[in-house]
This record gives sequence, structure tokens and C-alpha cells, in this order.
Amino acid sequence: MSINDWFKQRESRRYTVSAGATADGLPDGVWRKCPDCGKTLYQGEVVKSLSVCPHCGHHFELIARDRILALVDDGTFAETDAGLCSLDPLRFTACKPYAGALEKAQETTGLAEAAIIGRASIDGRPVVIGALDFRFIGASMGSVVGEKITRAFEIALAERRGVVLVVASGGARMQEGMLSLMQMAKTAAAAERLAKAGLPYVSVLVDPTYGGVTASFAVLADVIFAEPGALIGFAGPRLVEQTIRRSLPKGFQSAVSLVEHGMIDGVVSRSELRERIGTVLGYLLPDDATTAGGAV
Amino acid sequence: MSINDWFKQRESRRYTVSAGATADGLPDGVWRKCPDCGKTLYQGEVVKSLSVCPHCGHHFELIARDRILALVDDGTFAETDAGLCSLDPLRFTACKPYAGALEKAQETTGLAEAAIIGRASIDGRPVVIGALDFRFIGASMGSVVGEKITRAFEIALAERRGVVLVVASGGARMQEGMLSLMQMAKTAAAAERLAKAGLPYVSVLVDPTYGGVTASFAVLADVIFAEPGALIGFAGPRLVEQTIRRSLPKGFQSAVSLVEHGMIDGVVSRSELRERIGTVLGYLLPDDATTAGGAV
Amino acid sequence: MARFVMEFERPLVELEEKLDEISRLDAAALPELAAEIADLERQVEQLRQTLYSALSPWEKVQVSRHPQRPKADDYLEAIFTDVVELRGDRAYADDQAILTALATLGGHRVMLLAHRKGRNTKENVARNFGSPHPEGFRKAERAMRLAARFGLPVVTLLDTAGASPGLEDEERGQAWAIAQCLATLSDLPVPVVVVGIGEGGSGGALAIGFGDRLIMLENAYYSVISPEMCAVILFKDAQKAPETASALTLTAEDLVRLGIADEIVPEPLGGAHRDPAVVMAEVAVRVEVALDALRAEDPGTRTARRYERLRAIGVFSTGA
Amino acid sequence: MARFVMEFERPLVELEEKLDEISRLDAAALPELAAEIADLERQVEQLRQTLYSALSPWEKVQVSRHPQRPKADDYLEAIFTDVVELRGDRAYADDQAILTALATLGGHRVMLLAHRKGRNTKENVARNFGSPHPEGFRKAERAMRLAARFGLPVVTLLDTAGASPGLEDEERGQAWAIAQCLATLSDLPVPVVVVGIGEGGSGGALAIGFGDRLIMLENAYYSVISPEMCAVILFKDAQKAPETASALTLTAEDLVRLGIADEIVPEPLGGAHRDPAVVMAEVAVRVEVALDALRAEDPGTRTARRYERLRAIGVFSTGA
Ligand SMILES: [Zn+2]
Ligand SMILES: [Zn+2]
Repeated sequence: MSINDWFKQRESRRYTVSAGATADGLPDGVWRKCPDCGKTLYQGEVVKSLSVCPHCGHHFELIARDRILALVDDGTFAETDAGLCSLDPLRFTACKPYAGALEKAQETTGLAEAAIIGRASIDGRPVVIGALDFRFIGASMGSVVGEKITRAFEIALAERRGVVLVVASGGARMQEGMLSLMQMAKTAAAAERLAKAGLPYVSVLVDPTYGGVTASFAVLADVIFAEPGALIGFAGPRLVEQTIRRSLPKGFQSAVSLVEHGMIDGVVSRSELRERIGTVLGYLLPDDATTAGGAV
Repeated sequence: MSINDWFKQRESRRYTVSAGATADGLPDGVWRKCPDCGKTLYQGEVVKSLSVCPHCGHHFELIARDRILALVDDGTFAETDAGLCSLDPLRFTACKPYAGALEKAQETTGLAEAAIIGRASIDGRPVVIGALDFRFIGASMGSVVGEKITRAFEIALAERRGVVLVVASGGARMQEGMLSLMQMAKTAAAAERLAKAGLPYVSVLVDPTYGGVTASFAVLADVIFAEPGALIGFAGPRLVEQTIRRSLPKGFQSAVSLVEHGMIDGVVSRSELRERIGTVLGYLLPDDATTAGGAV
Repeated sequence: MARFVMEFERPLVELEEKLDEISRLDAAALPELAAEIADLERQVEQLRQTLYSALSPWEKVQVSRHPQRPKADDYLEAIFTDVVELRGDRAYADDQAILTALATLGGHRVMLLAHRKGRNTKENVARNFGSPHPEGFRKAERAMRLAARFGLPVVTLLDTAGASPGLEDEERGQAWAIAQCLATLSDLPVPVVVVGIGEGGSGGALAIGFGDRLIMLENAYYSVISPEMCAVILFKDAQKAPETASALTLTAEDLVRLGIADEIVPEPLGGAHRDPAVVMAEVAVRVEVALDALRAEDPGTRTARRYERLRAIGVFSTGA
Repeated sequence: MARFVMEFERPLVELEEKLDEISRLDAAALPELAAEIADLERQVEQLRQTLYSALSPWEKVQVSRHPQRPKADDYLEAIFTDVVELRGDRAYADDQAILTALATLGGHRVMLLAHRKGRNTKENVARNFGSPHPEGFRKAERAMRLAARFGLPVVTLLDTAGASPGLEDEERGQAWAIAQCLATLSDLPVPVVVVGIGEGGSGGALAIGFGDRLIMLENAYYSVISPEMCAVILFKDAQKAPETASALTLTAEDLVRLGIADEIVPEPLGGAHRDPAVVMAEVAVRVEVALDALRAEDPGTRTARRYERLRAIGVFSTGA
């Protein structure tokens, strides 16, 4: 599906992490060019503004941990299940061996897998928060990503917390075959249990979110926001173009068009996200929660 | 709304009931012309075929009681609340006084009001069945129609019966003002209670079904069928045409197009309706019902 | 914004303009005018009282449609805080003719649903002049279900001429969308407080228009059919709307008399647009009082009573 | 219908045709042919065994797509009775790529959900070749909720290349529709029995593709991505599909080994299309046995176990 396009795109974005690199993987001292307005930016400046271009508002990619830290109360994030690592259960070797890809991704990102989850608070309210890191094999969902997302919902259910997930993904991780597809059902089932318990779930879709991740837990949130400029869909644009045999309309699958099509609640810039999510949790997970619970 | 068109149409259809008239209001001995195929039909023949043209399948209008009798097990229909009569609570006298219109409708149809409801069985399964008679002020919904439909749901709820309603209507009865509009909420609320209790409700929409009746209990059924050729909608075709300022596509608001647009489960000819409803009730109200109940 | 003059207030406005003109003259230099001005002022005041203190139903309908009348967005800005708009039906579109939002009113966190007329032409076009499409009602239903799941009371503001009667509205199931709202609203396990702030047109209003309390602004209307359309049907003449408006029992007073509405929020002489802040503040107080009372109740009792309220509406003979 | 020949069976078909030709000669008149015919028959039988008894994953994918393979409608006619089709999502359209119906299987009244490929070109066009639009999944979800309300077990038949990837499918929320199916299906309070009868393409299959039991036909496949698309991604060459088919763990045997499928229904040599009646009858038996067992259980226990089944899928190191 879409994974095709995003794998390709990923190639052109690959980061080089060097010693002393800053959060988004670039050395502090370098200059980078904004792809939207073309202005040359000093990386130190970009980092200070949550990796948003100060000239045009372009949202640069952020690594998962920084996304989490940008949303939670200072010092409250406690990662859990950090040790979970992908194996190569199917010994998938077609073309590039999966085992090698995993190793390389770990090396490049310094992460064990694409998902990070943990407990934290937002405006003092208890949540489980998670984020996907697109640098790790396109944040595709294999057994570990599926397991961590599921555990995020389960911990929240057990401890009566809200769930906040920042999602980016190329889709399912085909190198894990059917184990990967079934993670869609597994994460959706966990999200449904949380919903039935009257506990809130807010998702933030960032660029890009596609395939089996979009079509499972990502869009099952009570409130869905997206970052400006994010492209979000099920099938990737190239496949859609091939299917309809004409070029795609401008803005297709963009966050703004998803609002118009009724799929998400709003496009929220990175600088406003923390406050917006805090406000939503104030409604759906109040301090004095005596949750009414139960579907209608 | 639509009531406009249907009132007009009604004028041209008005029946003359004479002594010895048959079920659909025409004397047995007359010949009538089929509006679809143009063939001249002997009324006795038409009655025998459930008022369906034997040549082209055109469904002639049927009066409410005949609709009920055509669906239930022989001899099982026991009407209830037959005495309910409309008053003129608002003393509505704009143009034609409402009181006079009621009196005339009662005289013409021999009915107390547009709705008939009662207990019956279908394939031996207990139901409350109701039907609306378009001859009675366009089967518009005032206090009595609303009350009878509500009672139908309430009796079924209390006695664990299914509900089957044959619906035709021009919409709300504007001569009862806001009392009429609120019948939409009242009947919808009663239908919702039945649904929550896991008891089935099947509606059959016949020509024409419009306005406040469509937008309330009529389409809240678990399974919705329509008769061939029935026109069904919220706003009447004339109003829609005025709104969009171009002519309407062929088949607009027809039963067949409603199937295509996902609104009803099927178009079922009168001769198959009884069996089809029986089969549905066999699934939704089995003899050995230990209803699972409850929404998901 | 230029003052919008309703048909029936034209004589008053003419007098007011005349007074205005004279007042602009130098009264001190022309002492002989003082008496005339005082007299004119008396006349204006008298006419104002006569004209506005006993508006006919049709005049009230005009006031309810006044372009400067406070709209949902005005209420949103004036009396609600911490607003998070929720958008979309998750299936087809975000209909801007319906607003759904998490919002706070004084001490109450609520789910706000409102018909959303525009405050200018551009907004009105984007919002279909406040007439919702099916996806608007589906968006409203989504908000109701969220409110139920999280125990948020529902507050709705009614202001629509009616559901959109277009070709595509029919094709996407306008009747189905409205009916589903009615069913869901009827059994919502949270308090539901409805405020008629302007127009209450038929099924499109009713879809979010009943609950545990119905508070009507003095000049808001709520009707089974618009007076004009009723006039066309009965008289084949839309000019007879004043007559049908009187027959349709559509005023706030009619609704209280029929046991459908609970209370009336008075408006300044001439209509809410003459002093929006005061009216909106009073609405806030009334809604808060209603919510205080309703939240104290057991949910089962509350929804049972909501059903009984509906159940009791209707006047007929049992034929006994 | 003319016999459809899959690529890999071409050598066999050629031999079979030769045999067929010779057999049509008058063997009695040409006794010297008898030995040759017998020999050829032996050869054909041997090749048939070699060819079909150990199909590769890619060959199975081809068998699963065989145009004469029994489809949902064949099952409907062969093993279900008292069928009442339910149509439409009540919001946008009736998607004919998904069948929802009340149906009876032996002693069980069930809600049947199925991907619905056409049996001819006209049907295939109407049904988008079995690839559902969002409204198809919403129709399926409506059927699930009805099943839940009335305590009807759900039986699903999987046979789709995948969800439709068109422009409008994206605009109407393909991902949203699928995700909602997954959520609803996961917690349905009635038994859910899934049968893979043909293709099981990705999210479009999964939307109605998991439950309390998963029964796979021997040559049905179920895959996270089509072998061809996977080959394009990895090798930029769709011709490498045989290779990716082997890597993707998409066969019935793979699924059983991974703990995803429960059992395999054997097919006649060459595929289900060689003897549809036998295969469909066996499916009926297996589904009935599964329903018998599942209906005896407590609903809470059953849905808890369905969750645990899903929960257990995945292979990873805990890093400990
Ligand atoms: Zn820039
Ligand atoms: Zn005919």
C-alpha cells in the first residue's frame, strides 16, 4: 500500500546521528533549509521553536521522545516496556533481510523500536502517552509496536488514565507478515476496551500517517488532531493515483482536507498542542471524575 | 414541506365510498385504469391480487386495515385504542378550519384517525402491528397518530412483542402546530426504548412517505422495506426542485434509489411482503428468544 | 453594521430618524425647538412601547430572524470559556451549520451543540445559512454519544430555519440523520438543556431541540413548519404568513402554555439585538440553574422523566 | 464457462488435452492405442499429483483467485437457507462488495457478512471486484450491531483483494470505516466464526476477518499485503511475487502455525473449483461445529477469550 511511497520518502530524509547531535538528529551547529518557504534556518533556532519554521510555520519532523516531552508536564514522563525488541520470527529475507534492517534502524535512531510509551501527567492529569518514530523502519507496525500500543491502552485501563498517542506511520510492517496485520485488530480491541470504560483517548496524527496504523488505533480516538501539513490516509497517494488514473487534487489527504471531510477535529500547530490536549483532558478526564461510563 | 405536494396529489386521488364498496373504496363492479401500463382492470380482479396490477405489477394504494390484514395470521388482529380521536386543541382556523377537515376525513374514510394499531401474530409470533391511512388528511402525524404509534411501541415493550408498521404519510399535521412536531420526538423515543430492549421493529414504507414521519419513527426500524414505486423522503420533490433550481433526476426518492443510497434494506412486492416479514421476525424474535439485548 | 429595519418597525424608525436629525441641530441656538424635540421624544417613546410591547407572532418571527440578533458564535464568545470545537461526522464531512464543542459555562463543563448561522455573507454561505445537511446531524449525534460516554451535560442552542432540503441532502438521508438524533437524544444518560435563541424550524431544530429543559427567548420561535410555507400550502400565498404565524402556536408563550417549554428569557424592548450582552448573560444564568438542578438527579430518574415529558405532549379524546 | 488455466498448471492441461483428444478416437477400432492411452493416463495422474499436492504459496494465491472458485454467492445458495439480505449503511450507499444477510445454516440462525466478488463481469463491476468502499464496512458494522442486539452469531466469509484504494474511498474515510469495524467486532457479545474462502487481502479482509474461530480453506490466503505489491516495494518488480508470497506467511498452514487460524478445510486436488459442493458442505459442517461449541459458552467468557486470542499474537523479545 502506501508503505511504498513512504519508504521511498524516508530514504531521502534519513538522518545521520553523530555524537552531540540534538534531539531531531541534526548537529546543533548546522544550517538547514525550510522546504516550504526556502529560508535557511539555524538548527539551534529550529529546536527552540519545537522544530517549527519561525518564518512560515512549516512543521519539521520530530523524534518520538521529543514529541512526548513537548506534551507532558515537565519531569513526569516515565517510560515503560522500553526493552521490547523485534525479532525476525518469519526469517524474512526477501530482498533486504529484516534482521539487518532492524539492526540498522536501532543503530541509526538509538531506539529499540519505533514506539515509545510511558506514564506521565498533562496538566496534572494522569495519562499514558506514546509516540511513533518514523525514522525506525517508517514507524511501521510489527509485533512490538502493536504490543506497546496495546499495553498503553491496558495500563490506562487498569490505572484509570487517559491515553494520548502521537502517530506517524507508513502502515503495517510487512516483514512480520500476518503477525503484523493482526496488530491492527489487537490495538483496535484494546482501544475499544478503554472507550467502553469511559476513559479518554486523544490521538495526534503527524506527517505521514498511512495504512494499517491509520485503519486501526490511530483514528479510534475520541478526539483526533493533526499537525499542519500532515498527510494522512489509508492508501498512499501513488496507489490512489494509479487506481483512478488521473492526478490527485491539490491538498488530497492533507490535514486540512481531512477536517473538511469530517475525519478529524482540527489542525493544531505544535505550539498549541500541549494546551489543547490539556483542555480536552480537562473535559474527558476531570479531577473529580465520577465517569458516567457506558455507550449509548 | 412535502405535505404541500401530497395534499395536492391527494385531491386527485380522493375516493368515494359508497354502500357495498370494497376494501380500497371502489365499488366491486367498476373498471379502473392502471396508471403505469394503461390497461383497464376489473376492480374485483385488482382486489384479489392485493391491489397489484396483474399486468405490470403497479401497486395501487391500499387502505390501512387491508394492509394489516394482508400481513398478519388470519383472524389474529385485535385492534386497540380505536377510540382515540383528534380534537382541535389550537382551534386552527387559518383557511380551512381543522375541525371541519377532521370531520370530513372521518366521514370519507370511516376511520377515527389515520393510524390503526393492534395486537396480532405473524407466523405465530406476537407483534403489535400498525398502519397509516393516507386518505385521512394525508396520514399526517398529529397528537393521535403520534400517541397510537407510541402506544404500539409501549405495548410491544411491555409484552415482549415485535413491532411492524406500514407507513405512508405527508408528514407532520401542521394544524396541530407544535403538538404535532413533538410527536416526532415522542415516537422516536418510544422506538428507541424498544430497540434498547432487544425487541425487533420492521417498517414498510409505502407511497408516499415524507416529512416528519420519515424523519422519526419510520426509519428507526431494524429492517426497512419499501413497496415498489413508493416515493420516500424528507422534503417533497417540489421543494427540492425549488431549492436546487434544476429538474430532479429520474427515480429521485424512489424506493429503488433509496436502496442504492443505502437507506432501506430492499424493495419488496406486496405479494412477498408477508413471507419476508415473517422470515425476518423468525431471526429477530425467535420462539426460543432468550434475547441477548443491549447495544454494542 | 448598518441598522437592519424590520417591516413592522418602519414607522418608528422614520420618527426616530426625524428626531435624530432635529437633535443634531443646535438646540441652544434655537430655543423654540426644545419643546418640539421634547414632544417628539415623547411620541417616539410612546410608539416604541406600543410597537414592541405586544409583538404579534409574525413580528416575533421577524425579530428572531434579525440579522443582528445574537447567534451561536456570539454566545460562544460571551458566556462560554475553554472552548474546544469538535468537528466532523467521521464519515462524510464537517458540516459548519452545526457547531459541536466542549465548552465551560460557569461551573459546568458541557457538550455544546448549536445551529450556527453566519454573521456575514461569507460565513452564511459556508454554513448553508444555518440549515444543516445530514452530516451536520450525524456530527451532532457523535457529540451526543461522546457526552454520554464522558458524563458531560448537553446544552443546545436552537437557531435554524430548518434542515437543508437539497437534492444531495435527500440522497444522503436527511430524514435518517434527523431520526437518529431524536432517538439518541431521547435516551441520553446526561442532562440536556435546550435554549431557543432564534429560529426553531421544524425537524431540523427538533433534532437537537428537546431534553430535560426547554428555555425560550422571548422572541424566539419554534414551529412545525415555517409560517410562509404554511401560508403557501393553505392559501397559496406566502403573504398570508402573519395569519398562519398566529395559528401555528410557535411563540415562546405558546410553548409554555402547551407544556413544551419551561421558561422564557425576556428580551429588551425591540429584541435581543438591542442589548445582546444582557440577554446572553441571562441565558447563562438560566442554563446554569437548570444544570445545577439536573446534575443533582439520578440519571435513570432523569431520562425516565424526559420520556414522560415527551409522552405527555398531545391533546386528544380517548373516545370513551 | 470455459476452463480457466492458471499459469502453473499449463503443462498438465496440455497433457490432459492430448489425452482427451486421443480418448475421443475409437479405441476399439484401434486396439494398438489402448496401451498408449493407459500410459498417458498414468502420466497425467502422476503430474497432477506432483503439481497439486504441494502447491507453493504463490500457486495457492493463484488458486484462491481462480475465477471459478466458489464465491460468497455460491455458499449462499449451497449451504444457507431462509436468506434475507440487509442492505445499506443508512448514510451513503449500499456497497455491493459486502454482503450482509440474515441466514440460516443448519440449526443456526446467523448474521452473515461476506466479501462479495462477482461471478461475471457485470457483477464484478457493480461490486468493484470485491473491494469494499467505506460504506461497505459501515454496512458490515451496522449488521454487527444488529447481530449483537438480537443475539445472532456472526459468520463471515473472506474473499477480497483488499479495500478499495480510490480517491473517493480516501475522502469518505476508508481507514475510519475499517478501524470502526475492528473495534466493534472485537467486543461483539455474540459468537464470531470467520472462514477464509478465497483472498484475504490486508485491512479490507481483517475488517470482518477475526473472531472466535478462523477456519481457512486449504488454498485460501490471508496477507498483510499482496505478494505483487510487496514485490514492487522490495524489488521494484511485480514478477518477484512468487518470492514475496513465500516470505509473507500467507497460507492456511502458516496461519495455523502462527496461532492465528484454528483449522484447515481440505480442498480437492487442484482447488475448490474442482468440486465446489464438497468443499462448501465441509465448510458448513465446520462452521456448525464451531457455532455449537461457541453458543454453549458464556458471552463474557467468549469475548474475553477473543481478546486474549488477539492479545497473544506477536513475537518479540522483552529485552530482559
Ligand atoms: Zn519556512
Ligand atoms: Zn398495470
